[in-house]
Amino acid sequence: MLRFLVRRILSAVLTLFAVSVLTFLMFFALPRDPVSGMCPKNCNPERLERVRQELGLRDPLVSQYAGYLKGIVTGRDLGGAQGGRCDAPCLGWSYVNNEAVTDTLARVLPVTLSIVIPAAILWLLLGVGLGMVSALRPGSWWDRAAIGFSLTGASLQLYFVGAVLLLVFVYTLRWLPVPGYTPLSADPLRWASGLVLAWCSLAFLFSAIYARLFRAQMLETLSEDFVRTARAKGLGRTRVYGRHALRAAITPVVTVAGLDVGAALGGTVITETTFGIQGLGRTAVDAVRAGDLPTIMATVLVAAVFVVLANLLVDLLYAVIDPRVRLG
Amino acid sequence: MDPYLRVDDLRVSFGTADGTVRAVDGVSFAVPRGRTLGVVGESGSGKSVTSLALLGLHDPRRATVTGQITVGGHQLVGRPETEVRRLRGQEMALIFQDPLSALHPYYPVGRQVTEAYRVHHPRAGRAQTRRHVVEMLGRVGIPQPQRRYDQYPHEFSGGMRQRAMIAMALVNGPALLIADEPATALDVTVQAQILDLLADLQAEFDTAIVLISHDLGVVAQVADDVLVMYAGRAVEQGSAEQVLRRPQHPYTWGLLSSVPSLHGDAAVDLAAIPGHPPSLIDVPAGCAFHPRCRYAEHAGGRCRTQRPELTPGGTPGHRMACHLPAVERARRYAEDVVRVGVAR
Amino acid sequence: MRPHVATAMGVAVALVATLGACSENTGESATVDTGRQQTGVIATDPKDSLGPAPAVAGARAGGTVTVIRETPISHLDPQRTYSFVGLMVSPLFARFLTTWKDDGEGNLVLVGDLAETPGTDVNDDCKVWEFTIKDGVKFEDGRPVTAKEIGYGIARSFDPDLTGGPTYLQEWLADTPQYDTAWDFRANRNALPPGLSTPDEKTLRFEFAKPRCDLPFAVSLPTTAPLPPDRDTGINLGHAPFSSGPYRVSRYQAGVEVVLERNEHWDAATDPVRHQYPDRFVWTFGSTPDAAVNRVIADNGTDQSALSWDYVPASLVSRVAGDAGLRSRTVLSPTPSANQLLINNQRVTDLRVRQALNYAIDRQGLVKVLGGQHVAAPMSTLMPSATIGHQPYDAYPAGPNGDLDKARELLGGQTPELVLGAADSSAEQRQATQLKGNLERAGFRITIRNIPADAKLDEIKRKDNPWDLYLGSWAADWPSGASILPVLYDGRSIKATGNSNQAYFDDPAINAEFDRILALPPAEQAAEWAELDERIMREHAPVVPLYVDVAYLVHGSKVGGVFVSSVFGYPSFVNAHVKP
Amino acid sequence: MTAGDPLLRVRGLTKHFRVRGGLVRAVDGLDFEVRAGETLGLVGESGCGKTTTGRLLVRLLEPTGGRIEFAGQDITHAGRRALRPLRSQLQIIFQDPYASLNPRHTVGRIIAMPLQVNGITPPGGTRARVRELMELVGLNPEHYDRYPHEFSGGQRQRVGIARALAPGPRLVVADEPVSALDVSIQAQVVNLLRRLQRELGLAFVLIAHDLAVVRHFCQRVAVMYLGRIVEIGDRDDIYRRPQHPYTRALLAAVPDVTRLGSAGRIRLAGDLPTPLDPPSGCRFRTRCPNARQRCAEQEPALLRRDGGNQATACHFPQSGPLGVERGGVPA
Amino acid sequence: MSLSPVDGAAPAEIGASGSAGGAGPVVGRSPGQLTWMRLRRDRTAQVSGAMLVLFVLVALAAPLIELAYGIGPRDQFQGKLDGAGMPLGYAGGVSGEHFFGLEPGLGRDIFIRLVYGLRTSLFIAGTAAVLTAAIGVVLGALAGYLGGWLDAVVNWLTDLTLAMPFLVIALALTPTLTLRFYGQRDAVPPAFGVGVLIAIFAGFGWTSTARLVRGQVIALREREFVAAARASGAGLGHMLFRQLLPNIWAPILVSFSLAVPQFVTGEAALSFIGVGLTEDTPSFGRMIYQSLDYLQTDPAFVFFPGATIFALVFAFNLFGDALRDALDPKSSR
Repeated sequence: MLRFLVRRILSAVLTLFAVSVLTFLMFFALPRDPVSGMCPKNCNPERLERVRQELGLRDPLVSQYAGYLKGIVTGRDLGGAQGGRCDAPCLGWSYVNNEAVTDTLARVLPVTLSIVIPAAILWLLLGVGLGMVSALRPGSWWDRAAIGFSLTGASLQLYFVGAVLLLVFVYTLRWLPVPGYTPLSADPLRWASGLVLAWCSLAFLFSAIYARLFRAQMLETLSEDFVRTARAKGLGRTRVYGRHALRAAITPVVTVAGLDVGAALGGTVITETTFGIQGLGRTAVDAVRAGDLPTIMATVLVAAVFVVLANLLVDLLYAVIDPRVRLG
Repeated sequence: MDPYLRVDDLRVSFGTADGTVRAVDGVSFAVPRGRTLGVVGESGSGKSVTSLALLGLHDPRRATVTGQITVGGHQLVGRPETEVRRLRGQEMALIFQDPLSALHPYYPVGRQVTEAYRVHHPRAGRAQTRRHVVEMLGRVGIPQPQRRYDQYPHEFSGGMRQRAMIAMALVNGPALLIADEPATALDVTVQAQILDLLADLQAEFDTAIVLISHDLGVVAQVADDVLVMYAGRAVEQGSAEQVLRRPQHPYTWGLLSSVPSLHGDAAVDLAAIPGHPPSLIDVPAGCAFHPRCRYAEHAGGRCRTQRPELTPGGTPGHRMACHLPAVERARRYAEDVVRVGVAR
Repeated sequence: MRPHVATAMGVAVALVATLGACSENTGESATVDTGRQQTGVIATDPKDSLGPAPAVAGARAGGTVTVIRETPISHLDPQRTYSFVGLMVSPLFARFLTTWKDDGEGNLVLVGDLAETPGTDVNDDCKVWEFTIKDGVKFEDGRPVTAKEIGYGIARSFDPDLTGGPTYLQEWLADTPQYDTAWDFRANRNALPPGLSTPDEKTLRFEFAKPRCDLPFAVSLPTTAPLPPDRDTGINLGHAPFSSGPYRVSRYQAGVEVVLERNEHWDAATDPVRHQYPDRFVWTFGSTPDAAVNRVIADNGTDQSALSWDYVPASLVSRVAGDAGLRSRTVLSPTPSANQLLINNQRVTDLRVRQALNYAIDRQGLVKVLGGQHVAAPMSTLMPSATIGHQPYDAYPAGPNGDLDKARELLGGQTPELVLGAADSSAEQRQATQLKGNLERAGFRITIRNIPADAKLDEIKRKDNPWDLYLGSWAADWPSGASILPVLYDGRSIKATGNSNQAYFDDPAINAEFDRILALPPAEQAAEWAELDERIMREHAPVVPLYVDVAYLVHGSKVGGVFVSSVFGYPSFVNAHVKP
Repeated sequence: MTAGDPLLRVRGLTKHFRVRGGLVRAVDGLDFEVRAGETLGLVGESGCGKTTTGRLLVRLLEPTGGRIEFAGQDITHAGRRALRPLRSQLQIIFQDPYASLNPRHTVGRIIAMPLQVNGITPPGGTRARVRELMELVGLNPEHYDRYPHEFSGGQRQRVGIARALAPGPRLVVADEPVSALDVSIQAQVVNLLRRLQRELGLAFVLIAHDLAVVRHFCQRVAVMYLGRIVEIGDRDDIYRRPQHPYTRALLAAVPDVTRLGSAGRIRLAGDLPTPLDPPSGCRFRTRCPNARQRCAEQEPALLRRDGGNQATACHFPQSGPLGVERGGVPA
Repeated sequence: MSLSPVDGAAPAEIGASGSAGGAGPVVGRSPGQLTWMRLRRDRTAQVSGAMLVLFVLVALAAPLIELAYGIGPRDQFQGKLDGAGMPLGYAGGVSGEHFFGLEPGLGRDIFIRLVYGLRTSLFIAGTAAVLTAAIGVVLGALAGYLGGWLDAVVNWLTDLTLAMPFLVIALALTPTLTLRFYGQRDAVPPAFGVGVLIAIFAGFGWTSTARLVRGQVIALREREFVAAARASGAGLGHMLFRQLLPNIWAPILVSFSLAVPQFVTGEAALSFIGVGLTEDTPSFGRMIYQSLDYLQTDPAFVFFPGATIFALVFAFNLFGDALRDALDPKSSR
C-alpha cells in the first residue's frame, strides 16, 4: 500500500511538472505581450522595454522557469512593481489584477469549491438515485422516466439550461437572488441561494451520465451470484439492493466521479460564466485573454493538482470499497 | 412420513426475444428429511433452474413458474415474496457452484454469515451471534474460525470458501439444503472433503438435500435417490441403486457409458452419445432425446411424435420416460450397455 | 427502455413555450437626443471654485448605494488611475487640483478643487502655472492638505513601478516622453521633479519648457491627488488609498468588493462639486452586464438602491426601452467616446478610396448591429459632439444607409482589396461582419483578419501593423479639441509602437495648424478645432467616423442623483443619493 | 536427431512470476521427455503449474530457467523469428471452447490462421485444406463461413483442434481440452483425440485434472504438485501401483459412478499451500498422511525404484494396489 | 439464468441449427449482422437513426437547400429589423420567407444559417470523433497489448492530457496556431478554424477511447484465442488488427457515437468562451452562444438553434444507447 502510494505520488508530481513546463512554453508562444497592458494610452517602447527587463522577461526561458519554481518552493523577491517580497508558495504577481497570484487563488478557489462540491454531491445522489430506480424496475414507467430525464440532461448544454433557469427563477419568478458568491461562513443561506442554480444545472447535466452508468452497473451486479446468495439468505429487497448490490455497483461510478470532479474543480468556466460567478475557471480564461502568465500558470497548475488529486483519491477509495485491492 | 420437500409438475419458462424457453417442463419429486436427491443432467437440462425455483429466486417479471412446491407444509408457488423470503435461509438454504462469486467480495466472511443469521434472528445479541457464527465456521471445518471471521473471501482458498458457504447455508439449521454443483469448481481432493462434510452435516441436522450435479460420480457418492433430467424434463428417477446400477433409459445408459473410468479398458473408445443437447427454445418434438437416441427406430416412430410420460420401471419407485418396449429395452441393456459400454 | 423521441421533443417545445409569449414587434420605440451640444469653460470667477456644492433637489443623507460591475477595479491608486471606472470612483475618495462642474446635460465648468482657482498662467505664455491651495482641505486623518502632498503625489507618478496612469504632467515637466529616465523618483523621494516646486505651503508651481495651455485640464486627472509621503505604500496603495475626499475606503476585497464610507474630515464647504449623501458606496464585481441589468430591473431589496455600471447590453435594450415603468429608472445620454473605422493611411494612400469608404458606410445598419440608438449614435465628425465647440457637418453625405452609387463612382470600377483587422470578441466580430457586407456591396473586397481581442489595441498601435482598416475609438481625457485632434492626427508624433495616431495620418499643413491652435489661449481654441475637424475630413478623409457610444444605464427605484459624466460618459457619483 | 531421440526434452524447466507479495514458483524444475507419437498426461490440481508448463512448452511464456529442446533444437529462449520454422510443428489446444475462438472470425478463418500467419500455402489451397481438416475433426465443411457463436461447445472444441492440426504439427499440447464440456460431449472429443493421435501419429502433452480422462488417452503420466513432478511413469504403473501418497490420494478422491456411497476412501487434510512460500523439504508433507521429520528437512528426488519406468519423489513411497493402505513404512 | 461455463450452453445454442448437415442457409450470420438485425427491430433506434440520417442529408444538401430557399447564409435583411436591431413581426420575424426568422442586429436568415451550421458542426464533430477514435485505438491497443513501459508511458500521457485544462489550452492555442500558419494580412479560411477545432478535440479527446480500448485489450489479451494466435507465431500487426480490433469494435462504435454529440456541444462550449470559428462560418456553437443573450428579448432566436442542437445531440445519444444495446444484448435487457 505504502509503496503504491509513493509511486502514485511520484508519478503525480511528474505529471504536474510536465503540465507546468508545457504551460510555460505554450504561453510564451502567445502573441501577447504581458507588459503592454501596463500603460494604456501613451506608452513608449523604451519604457516598455525597461519594464520587461525589470520583470525578467528578457531572461532566458529556463532561468525564468527556474525562478518560478524557486518561488513556489522558497519564495522570492519580485521587486517594487510586483509587491516586493513574495513568500512561498510564491506563484508570482499578476500585472493585470495588481495582486499576488496566491491572493487571487485564495479568493477564487473557495468559489469554485462552493460550486463544484455541493453540485457533485447532488449529481452523484441524483445520478445514483435515478440509476437505482431504473435498475430496480427495468422497462417500467419509472425506468423510462429516469432514463428519459437523464438522456435529456445529457443532450442539453449547461449554458442553455443555466440561461433558462436564470430567466425563470431569477428574473421572472424572482424566487432566487441573482447568482453570486457569498462565503459560506458569512451567510450560509445566501451562500446556498446564490449558488443553487449552478448546482442544479450541473447536477441535471452530470447526473445523466451517472444514472446511465449506474443503471448498467446495477443491472450487471444484480445478475451476480452474490446477489442471489443474499436473496437466498432471506434478506429483504432494501438490504439486497442497498447493501450488497449498491456497494459493488458503485465502483465504476467512483472512477468517473473522480475524473469529473477533478476536471470540474479545475475549471467550471462555462458554469461560472453562465451564472456570472468569478471562480477559478473564469479567472483562468480571463488570464489567458489578458496574457497574464503568472495567473495562467497558477490556475492551470491548480486545475492539474485537482485532477491528479482526484485520481489519487479514487485509487484510495477503491481500496476502501474493495478489500481485494488492499493486499496489493 | 410426509416428505419435507414435495415438487409437483414444476414448470419454469422464460420469455426471450427469440421465443419462450421452457427450462423446466413438468418435473415432480419428493425429498424426506435425512435423505439426498441427486439431480443429474447436462448443460441446459434445467437442473439449475429447478434449484432456483425451489427457493423462489426467479425474477417474477421474467420467469413464469407453475406447479406445486411444498416445503415443510408451505406451498411456495404464487406466494408473496415477503412470505417466501421468511422461509429462505431459515427453512431452506442454497449452496452455489462457485463460492468465489457467490460470496460478496467486499464484506468479511464472518459478517456475511452473521447477516444470514441475524435476518432470521433479529433479536439475537451481538456477542451471542458472533459466538454462534464462529462455532458454525468451526463446525464446517474452517480452522481458527475466530481469526477467519474477519477475513475476506479472497483470502480464503476455494475449499474454505465453499465451507463458508455451507456454514452460511446451515447457520439457521434449515431442514432443506439445495446444493447446486457444490463441488464442481473444486479440485478432486477438496471436492471429496466437501462431499464428506455435507454427508456428516446431513447426519447431524437431519437435512433433506437436493444435490444438483453433472458428475455422475458425485451423485453416486452421496445420493439416496436420483433424478435424471434432459431438456427440462425428467427422463428417469428412482433410488441411486436403481438408476445407477440398473438404468432403464437410453440417455442414462449413454451418460453412464460415456464417463471415462479409472477401471475398465483404457484401450477402447468411450461410448459417446452422438450429437449435442438441444436448444431449450427448440426442443425436438416427441421424446426430446430421440435425435441422439440410437434406439429411436425400435419404438415404432412414436419417439418422433409423442412425448413419453414417466412410467414405472422394473422395480417399485423406479420410473422412466421412454417409448422403448420393455422387452427391447432389457435386450438392448444386456447387449449394448452391460457388455460394451460400461464393461466393469 | 428509452422514452419515445416524440415525448422528449414535446418537452422541448413546452420548454420554449414558457420562454416568452409571441407578440408582434412593430418597431415603435422612443428615440434619443444624441446631437446634444456640449458647452464648457474654464472658470474665471474664483467663486465658482468655492464650496459647498449646491444641494441636490430631494436628496437626503443616509443609505447605501451599490454599484454592480462585471470587471473588478484593479486598483484605487490615484497616480495609476486611467480607467473610466477609476476616473469615476476616485473623486469619491480623492481630490485633485481642478475638477469639472458637470450638470450631466453637457454644461461643464472647470473649477479649482484643492486649488482656489483652476490655475494661474503666470506669464500668459502657458509655461509657468501656479495653483493656490484652499484652506480647510484635509486628509482622512485630519491632517491639512498642502502643496507639498500634492507635489509628492505628482512626483510619485514618475515611479516606473507605478504604471498605468496618465503621463501628461510627467512628460511636460521632464519635457521628454522618457520622463522616468530624466528624473528618478526612487532616488529622490524627498525632492520634487524638475519644474515642480512649492514656493510655500499653499502654492504649487509648474514651470514648463514649452507652452502647456491645457494644464488646467490635465490637473483635473487623479495624478494630482495629494498623498503624505509617510502614507505611500507603493504598489499597495491601490488597495488602501489615503483619502482626501468625502469618502474613504473601508474595505477592499480584491476582485469582489470595495466599500467606501464617509470621511468625517472632509469639509463640504471646501468642495465645489462633491456631496456626501449616502452613508456608504458598495462596489460589487463579477456580474455580467446581463445579470447586473436584470438584477437592477428586478429591484429587489438592497438592489433598489443599486446601479448597473455597465450599460444595458444590446440584447436587453428592447426589453428595457420597451418597459414604460423603467423609464424613470434609466439614464440615457450620449458620451464623448467616438468610434471610427480607422484607415491605415500608410497603406490606403488613395484619397478617393478613403472618400469612397466614407460614402459607402451604412451607419444605420451598423447601429442596428450594435443594438440601436440606445447603444450608439451615428456621427460624421472627427470630434464627438460632446467636445467643447463642436460643430456638426457631414463631409460625405450618404444618408443613413450609405450612398453606394457615389462610392462606386469614386472607385471608378476598381475593386480595392482591403484587410480589416478585427478583435475576435463577439461584439467586434459582428461589427466586422456588418462592415464587410456593407463595403462589399459598395465594390470593395474586404478580408477580415482576426486579432486576439486583448492584443488588438497594442497591435494597431504599431506603426507597421499590416492591416488597412480597423475599428478604433477615442475618449479624450478632457473635452477639448486639443486632446483629440493633435493627439490623433499629428503625423510628427508617429513612432514605432504605442501610437495614438492609429490612422498614421501625416500632413504637414495640418501639423502646422495644430501648432498654431495649440498656442492660442484655451478659450479661443474651441472654434478653431471645430473648423480644423471639418478641414481634415474634407481634404483627407483619414478615417470614417462611425458613431459615439450612448450610455444607457438602469438603476434601482431608490437611486437618485446619478448622471452620466459629460467628460467621460460614465455614471458620476458626486450627486448620488438614496431616496427614502 | 536420430530416431530414438525424444521429440521434446525438458530439463530443469522453471518459471517464476513476480507478484506484489513476492515470487510465485509456478513451475520449479521439471524434467521430462516426450517421444514422437507418444502421449504424456500432466495431471494435478489447480495451482500445481500444469497449465504454466503447457504454455512454456509452446513458448507463450518465457521460462525463468531450464531448457526446452524440441526436435533437437533449443527453443528455451528462441525469439519469434527463430521459432517460426518450428511453430507449425508445435501447436496447442485450449480449455475454454468459448474463449479460444475469436468470435469475430468465421471458423474457416480461425482454422486457417496458423497457416496464414506462418505463410504456409498447402497444396490445393488453404480453403481446401481447411475443409479437409473440418471433415477430419467431424465438422461439416459447409459450415466454413459460420461464426463460433453458431456452434455448440463440443463443435467449437473441434474447431480448436482443427486449428491446431492445420499446419501439420508433430506435437500438440492440449490444455484441459475436455474439462469445460458436457459429459456426453467430453466422450466424443476424447474419442476424436484418440483417433487423431492414432491416425496422424501425433505426440501429445495432455494437461488435465481429470485422472480418468488422462487414463483413457495417455501412455505416460506425470503427476504434479506445487510446481514439481512428484511421480511419473507408464499409465498402468501409475494407476495400478501408485507409489507417491499424493497420487494415491488423488486417485482415491475421484468420484466413481461404479461405487455408490462414500465408504473406504482416503482423505487429504487441508488445502494446497501457497506457491509464494512452499513448504520446506517435500512440498507435499503438510498434507501427507505419512509425513516424518525427514520430509521437512530434505527434498526428495524423483527416483526410479525397482528398475521400472516409474519414478517417484518421495522419501517413503508406498506400493501395492489402491485401497489397501499399509501405513507409511517403506516395503 | 446462470451462465456458468458448465451450464451456459443454452443461450449459445439458440439459433444454431442442429449439428450435422442441416437444412437452411449454410452461410452464417456474423455478429455484425446480428447487431444490425437487433438495431432494425428497435423502434428507438429506427427513429433516432432516421433523425440522424435526416440531419446528415440536410448537412450534405446545404447548397441545394440554399438554392431552393433563395437565401444565402450571409445575406442580410436589416430592413426587416427595428431601430434597436430586433426583427419585426411575430416570433423573431418568422415568415413564409424566413422560416425561422432573422438574427437580431445583422438580420441574417436563421434557417439557412442553421442548415449550414449543421454542416459545419457535423463535419467538425464527425472528423474529430474519427480522429480521437483512431488515436485512442492505436495508443490504447498498443499499451494494452504490449504492456510494460509503453503502457506506463501511454498511461502517463493520458494522465497528463487529463490534467491539462482543455478550455484554457484551447483558448491559448487558437491565436498562436493562426499566427503560425497565416500571415497577418492573409484571409484565414474557415477551414483553418475548423481544422484547429478538430485538432484540439482530437488532442484532448483521445484519452477516454484509449483507456477503453486498453482495458478491453487487456481483458482480451488473456483470452485463449489470443494465446492461440500467439502460439501460432502471429506478429504484432496480426495480433492487433486481425485478432483484437475486430473484437472491440462494439465499444469503439458506441464511444464514437457518443463522442460526436460531445464534440457538437464542445464546439458550442468553446464558442461560449470565445474560441472557435469566425463570425463568417455558420456554426451551431456560435449561434447558440450569441442567441442566449436574447432569451428575454427574442426567444425565437434562442429556440430554433437550441431545439436543433438539442434534437441532434438527443438523436445521437438515443442512437448510441440503442447501438450499445444492440451490440451487447446482455447489457440492459
